[in-house]
Amino acid sequence: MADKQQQVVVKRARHKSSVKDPGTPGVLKLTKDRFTFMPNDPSSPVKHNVEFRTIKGHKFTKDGTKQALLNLTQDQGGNYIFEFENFPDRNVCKDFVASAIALSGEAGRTVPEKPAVPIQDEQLSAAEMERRIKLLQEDSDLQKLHKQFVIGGILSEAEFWATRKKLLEQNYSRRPKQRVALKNDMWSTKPLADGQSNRVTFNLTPEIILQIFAEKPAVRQAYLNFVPNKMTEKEFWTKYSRAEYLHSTKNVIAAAAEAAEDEELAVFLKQDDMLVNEARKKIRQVDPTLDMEADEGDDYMHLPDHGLPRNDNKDVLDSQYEPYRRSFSQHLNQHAAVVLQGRVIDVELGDTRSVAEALARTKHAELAKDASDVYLDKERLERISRMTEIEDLQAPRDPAVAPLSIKDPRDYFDSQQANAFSTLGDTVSGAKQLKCSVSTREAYCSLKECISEIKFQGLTEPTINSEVAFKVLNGLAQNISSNKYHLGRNPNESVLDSLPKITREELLLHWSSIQELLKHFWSSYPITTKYLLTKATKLKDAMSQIYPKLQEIKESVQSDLRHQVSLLVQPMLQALDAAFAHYDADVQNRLARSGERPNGF
Amino acid sequence: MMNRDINGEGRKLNRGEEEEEEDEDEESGRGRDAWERAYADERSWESLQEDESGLLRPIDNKALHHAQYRRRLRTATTAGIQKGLIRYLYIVIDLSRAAGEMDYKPSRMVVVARQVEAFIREFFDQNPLSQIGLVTLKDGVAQCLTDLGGSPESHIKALMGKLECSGDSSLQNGLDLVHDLLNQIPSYGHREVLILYSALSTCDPGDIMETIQKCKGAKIRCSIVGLSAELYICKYLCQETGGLYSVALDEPHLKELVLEHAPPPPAIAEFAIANLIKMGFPQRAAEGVISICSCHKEAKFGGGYTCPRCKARVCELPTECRICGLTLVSSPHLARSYHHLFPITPFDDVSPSITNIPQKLPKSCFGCQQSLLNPGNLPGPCVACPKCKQHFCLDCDIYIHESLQNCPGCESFKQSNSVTNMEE
Amino acid sequence: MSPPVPSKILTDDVSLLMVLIDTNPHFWSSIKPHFSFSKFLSHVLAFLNSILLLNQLNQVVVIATGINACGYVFDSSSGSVSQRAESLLPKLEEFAENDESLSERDDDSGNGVGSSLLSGSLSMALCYIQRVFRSGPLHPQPRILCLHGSPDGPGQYVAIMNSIFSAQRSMVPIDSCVVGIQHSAFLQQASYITGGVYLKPQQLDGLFQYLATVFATDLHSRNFLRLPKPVGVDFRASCFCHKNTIDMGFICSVCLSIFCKHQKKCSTCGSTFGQAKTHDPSASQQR
Amino acid sequence: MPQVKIVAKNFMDMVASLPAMKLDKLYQNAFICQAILRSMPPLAKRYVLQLLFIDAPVTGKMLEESVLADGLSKHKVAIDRLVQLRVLTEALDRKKEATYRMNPTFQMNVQKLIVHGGVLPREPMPSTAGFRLPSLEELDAYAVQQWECFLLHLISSSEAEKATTNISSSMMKVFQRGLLSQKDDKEPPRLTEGGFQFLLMDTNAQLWYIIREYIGNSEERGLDSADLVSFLLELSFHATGEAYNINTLSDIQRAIIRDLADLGLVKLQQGRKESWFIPTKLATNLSISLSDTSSRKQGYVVVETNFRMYAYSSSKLHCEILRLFARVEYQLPNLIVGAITKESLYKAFQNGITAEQIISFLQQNAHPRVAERIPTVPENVTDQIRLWESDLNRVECIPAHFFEEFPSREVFEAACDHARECGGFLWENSKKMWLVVKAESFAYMKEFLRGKKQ
Repeated sequence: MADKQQQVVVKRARHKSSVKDPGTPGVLKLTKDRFTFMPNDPSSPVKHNVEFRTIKGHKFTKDGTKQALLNLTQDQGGNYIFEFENFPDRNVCKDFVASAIALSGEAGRTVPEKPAVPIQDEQLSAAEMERRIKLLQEDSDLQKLHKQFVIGGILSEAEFWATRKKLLEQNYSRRPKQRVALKNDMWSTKPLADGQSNRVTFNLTPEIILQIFAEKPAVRQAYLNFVPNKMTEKEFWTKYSRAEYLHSTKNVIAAAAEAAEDEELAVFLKQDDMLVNEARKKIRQVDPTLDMEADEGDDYMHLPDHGLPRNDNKDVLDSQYEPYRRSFSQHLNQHAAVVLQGRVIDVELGDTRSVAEALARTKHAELAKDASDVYLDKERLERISRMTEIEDLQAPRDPAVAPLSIKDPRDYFDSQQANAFSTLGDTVSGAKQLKCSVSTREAYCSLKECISEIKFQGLTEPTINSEVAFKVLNGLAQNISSNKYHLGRNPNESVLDSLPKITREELLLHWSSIQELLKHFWSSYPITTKYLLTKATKLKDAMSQIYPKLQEIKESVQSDLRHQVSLLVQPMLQALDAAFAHYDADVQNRLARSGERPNGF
Repeated sequence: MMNRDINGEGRKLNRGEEEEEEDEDEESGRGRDAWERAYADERSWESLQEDESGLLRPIDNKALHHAQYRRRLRTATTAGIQKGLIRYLYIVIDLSRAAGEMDYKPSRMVVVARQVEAFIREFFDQNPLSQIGLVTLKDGVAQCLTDLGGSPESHIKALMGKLECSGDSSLQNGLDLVHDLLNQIPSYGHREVLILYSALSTCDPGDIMETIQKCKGAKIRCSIVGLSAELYICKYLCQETGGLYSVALDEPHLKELVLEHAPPPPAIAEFAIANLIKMGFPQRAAEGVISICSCHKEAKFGGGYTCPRCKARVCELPTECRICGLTLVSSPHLARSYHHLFPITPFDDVSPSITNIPQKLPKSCFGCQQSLLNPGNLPGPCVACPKCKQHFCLDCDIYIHESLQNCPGCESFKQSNSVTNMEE
Repeated sequence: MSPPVPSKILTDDVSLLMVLIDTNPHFWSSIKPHFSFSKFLSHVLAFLNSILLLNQLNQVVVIATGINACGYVFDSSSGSVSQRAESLLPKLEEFAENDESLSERDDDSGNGVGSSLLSGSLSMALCYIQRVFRSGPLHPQPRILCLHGSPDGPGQYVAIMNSIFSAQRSMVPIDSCVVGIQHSAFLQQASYITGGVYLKPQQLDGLFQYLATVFATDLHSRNFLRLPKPVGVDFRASCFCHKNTIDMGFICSVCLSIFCKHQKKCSTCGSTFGQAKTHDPSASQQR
Repeated sequence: MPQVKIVAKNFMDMVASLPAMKLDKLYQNAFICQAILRSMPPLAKRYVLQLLFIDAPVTGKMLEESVLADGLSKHKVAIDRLVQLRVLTEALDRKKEATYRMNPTFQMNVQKLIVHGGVLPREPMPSTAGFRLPSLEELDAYAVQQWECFLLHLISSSEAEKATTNISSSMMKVFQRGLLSQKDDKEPPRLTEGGFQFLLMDTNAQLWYIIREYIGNSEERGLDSADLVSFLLELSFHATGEAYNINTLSDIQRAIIRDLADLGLVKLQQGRKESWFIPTKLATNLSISLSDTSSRKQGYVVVETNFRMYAYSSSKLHCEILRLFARVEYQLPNLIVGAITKESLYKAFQNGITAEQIISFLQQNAHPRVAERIPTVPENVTDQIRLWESDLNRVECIPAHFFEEFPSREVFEAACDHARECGGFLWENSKKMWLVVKAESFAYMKEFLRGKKQ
């Protein structure tokens, strides 16, 4: 890889201001006349683009020392220190630099040719880069290819990876881009009382908090008001939990009492009036065909409990306690409502405040929307129309299907016939060639004669004479043995293993590189842009370079294997030839067309 | 139990009265031994009936089953209709918490997987030119398990690897994902989604109605097979997009419902866009040729096919050439779909009036020579082909329409044979 | 291309042999000089007898494939004691009669050897085999043997393909022994797809030997025997427009007809390419 | 315990073992050719068919050509068998290659069979004869009953007394040789291990075992085994349910017929003037059971995962057979309910029945409803059966003596050493000073210790 001829060396390296400095990771790119350093993190300031003319010397650490460093000293004092992932990389660059400096030394004023590959790495995110590098490290074959083509300047980074999107996605950290809705299962406060001490603990996870906020606007409001200026978050939640606990012990009087002396607590214990007026609004949207009498506003909190049998404290309480009562169904319905609403906030669940605010915001937005919503009524109307007609009475909605008219199925047969015969060596005319002279009647007669003949005489004996039988048996045996030879002992035994390791390696390498090239080659057709044209050409050249190599392999192996190898190589050559042919043909009619249209597009 | 009733995670409504006895089954089921459950679960008693003399006999549900099949037949075979022969189908499998339910044995999830496997095989058998992809719904998001492809094995393997359920399922996320995926495919392909939905709810990040309209716009035919109860939103979705919605009662029924989606659906008029598709008909590589196939990197003797355009080697058809992306098929693959173009007409039941006069009736089934007479030489149930007027036994009837796809009678009489050709 | 079906593991060599005999009179009279029908019969009957001889559980069913009709002519399982193949002769005669009587109606004599109704007899054979499958877990292993001579009938293509695929699905190999002058594209595909053997004997007077050596092999033994391989079947298609073989072409997405170059309109189903179908009332009435 | 494993040794081995000239004599008879052909392994049949019309010698290579690698063993077996049977005769051609050519008589006969078919050895009775033939059902019933009561007689001679009166005890002895053993005439004979195993075989196997015994000792009854064999085979080609005139038989054959009648292979029918014999299914199956094809009859046993066993059968024999390895709990008109228990199995094992035999019996006779299940017999049951069997072989009891309360440690030590020396040492616990020695070396130890005493 590290031969002088090559134009460009691209290596991953970290640039260091000093040897101590951890350095910034990036890509070091060496061309004949200049070296450029692109940090992986585009934002970082350390970018370099220095001509070798300005470099007067380079130092480097010995192989096997702990860092693979390369230090380029500029004539005006400054120096660039690069640390490479491994020594081979470093050495490649070192050699290159050496030659480059020498070159720019004596022929300093050479016209700088621009690198073959347009640098496209800039717009790649660091993460993207990481992934690619990881992939390359994992898969040696991939790395080979990458070296050969991208760094060899036949393909651009982008092109190379374009064909491997799937690969990239696969080990892409599995964070679904979809937004997740609110959990379906509801959070019921299960106080965990430990036996002896009479302290009760609730544990709140971010999700739960989110739910609480989503379902209990009042709590959210309270949170925004109290925390942190009035009380710490912890205090807030303890209070809340306290309230919840009171609810769980269905002791309304106690609740009321507590509420009386602690107004913050009261907030939690009281009815949630935000919900109440929200409910009022909702009532309008309810499906009109619904009989509201049946269950008076079932999912609206402003009426405490409705219909649902209450097993606990049957005793009638005077109205002052009314607000402190809460039934399970209310809780449930509220939850359902929220889930169905499918309101999603894009905030990190971690910090509570932002969650609360976000929710509040969305809420306001909605309220605003509802307030000024004509759409709502419209939607409501069509809802009515859909409801009123009972579905059984509705006409079947399934749309009309496209008719099909096929003239003559015989065509389908002919699609087979022609070639079937050609393969079997005899022509379609073969079918025609046996005319039968006799009429139907005669034909039948002779047929029946035959039958009756054998009926009376019985089977001919011996059925066949020995010689014929023997000949046939022999013939069949030979036929079998012949195609047995073809198939080899067993068809799925791999030839490759029989080859010497080196040859196999080489073959496979070439094979994979050919595959790669061909992929890109064919994908660049039909050629519509200049870019594609150049790409195709580039690829073609690359392939034509491989072509002779294959020949070499064929020669290289010793005679006994040569047959097999050539067999193996043959298909590859064919593939290449096909590509070339295609290319030439394309070029031809491009020229032809270029007459009427400039540059043939 | 509570939680169940809350979010309605009850059981199929359409099994109403069975409810309680089934329930107690489950209660006591926990206390039962494995060997007992084996019977309780497969409900062996349901396959028994008491005859007049009070003896237990296995139900012969043959006639019944046959009737069902004929119903399907009538809906399915409609001659002279375009069928979506080239389908791009995404199977969306709900792996939410609900898929863990045990009402199907051993669990919904497993049963579904089993059916999907069967379906995939049948699907490719019937639509060799089509492709399938798998999507799973869990934890409120949709994941693309496998993307569109033509090889059954790969899909099945992927699915079997990924069988665990958790969280909620979001119809919307699923549809969105599939929509994006299906948008890339060419216009001539028929875009379809088959959703196997266990959950009784969908919790979506946004308004699903919009998504449904989006799918409708994209000409995606969404069908759903439910495992629990009928859901309004599913019904609505299928109605809008011209798909089928059905809810399974039990495993056999589920199988039936799923397999109904294997034959190509009639093409919707405004969806159907005729188009020419470029395809390659690769030649079989001659015996004795060794080459490294582009699918798995190893040298193969003989067999295999070479792409006519780029001469790359592929192992089986149909497939898309790895190198030049040309669709590679063989003429038999086209032939496999032909019977969808020339569907075979349903047979008519032989009306009892004729059956009363045995001498008018052939003694045995034209197809399989089985006697058409019940024990006691009474003419048994049989059907007749409207074209060739031959009589067939019920088994042959089913076989002929579900697998064979042509009528032995019509095929074995010159004149009627030509008639059929003319008609098609 | 669907690969030959995997042969299932069979425990014993008990087999059911469905034999389809081509009784196309035109064909037989056309090759009478080389090989008369009676010769053919004597070979085949001897073969059938030997099958029955090898294992008394073996079963042989013969279906005659005429040009106007097909019919069962022999079933060794019918009747208490397994009978010998000769007993099919009377039935066969009958069948020929019937076949002729039918042909009287449309007198297509002289020109060319018509095709015989292979699709019909294949379908019947498959129906019969299904019945055997239904008969329970212990059924003989079925296979189909086509003794065919007449040229393929274009009209039957779709039907025959259907039967082939059905056979493949139920893992029933279709062996074919072509006694005619030219090869049969149908049978070639049939045998290839269903994993059967396709053979065209060079020496017809050695027919029995061919049958005994190749086609007598039960499915059980096929697991470890190597039978004559068919020459690689060419699965390229040829276009509807010019009928010449192509290896790249265009397929109509509606009716799957094949064209060698791009067209505006499908000649088979008449649908115009690249635009949505105009919705016409006839379609809606279909439902 | 020693595992006597009797298998119904393939009939062909027996035929093959016949001396050459006898074989050739056999092949004179077309039916025997057919029977032998049918009994060959598939590949052998194939070769016969291939060479049927070829007189010239054919090289083994040509036959082997068509065999895949993994079939080669089968190929060898087939060829060997053919050569054993002298159907093929092997020779070396000048290229030192093995060539085969078919036994002309055999070839000729088989050709005849194919072309003309065989003529039955004797004409069935004209329907005009005096009496009505038993229907096939009756015949089967008769055959089964005969056969079962023979088996019953084996299981419990006492049980079967009344049933077996019609079997001549001399024949019984012949049939039962190797199955029953009788120490002396006072106590009733008891089943040998072979006998128990025999009972678990399927009918065809049993039939052939008996027939083999029968042929085996034919010589000492002054019968030519070849005749016997040929007659038996011939018999198997008679039509079931047809009556044949006994007078067409030679005296020897008459004798044989009578014996076979006892087993239910044929039914003797006394006409007005002359008597007839009617072959039953058993007889006509003889040639089937030759081949190794598994018997194709319906099973009746259902085994649950809880080791309970339900046998849908009213046959006493079945009940008895099940008793061999299971505890039969109750018998309903058409159902036998039992359980497979450790005890019952141990009993079976002691009788020399092996776990595998039991399992295969259960599998072979599985009720159709469970037959299609995989596995037919629940794994836990099969495993358990195997385990219990291996349990028996796990523990080995050695009569031993236990020493304790040694006067001093060194005595103990010395004793141990001595025990080791004389190879009687089994176990020691030096802390408690316990020692266990083999019984036989007890004497030495006593010796030694006494010596220590003084």
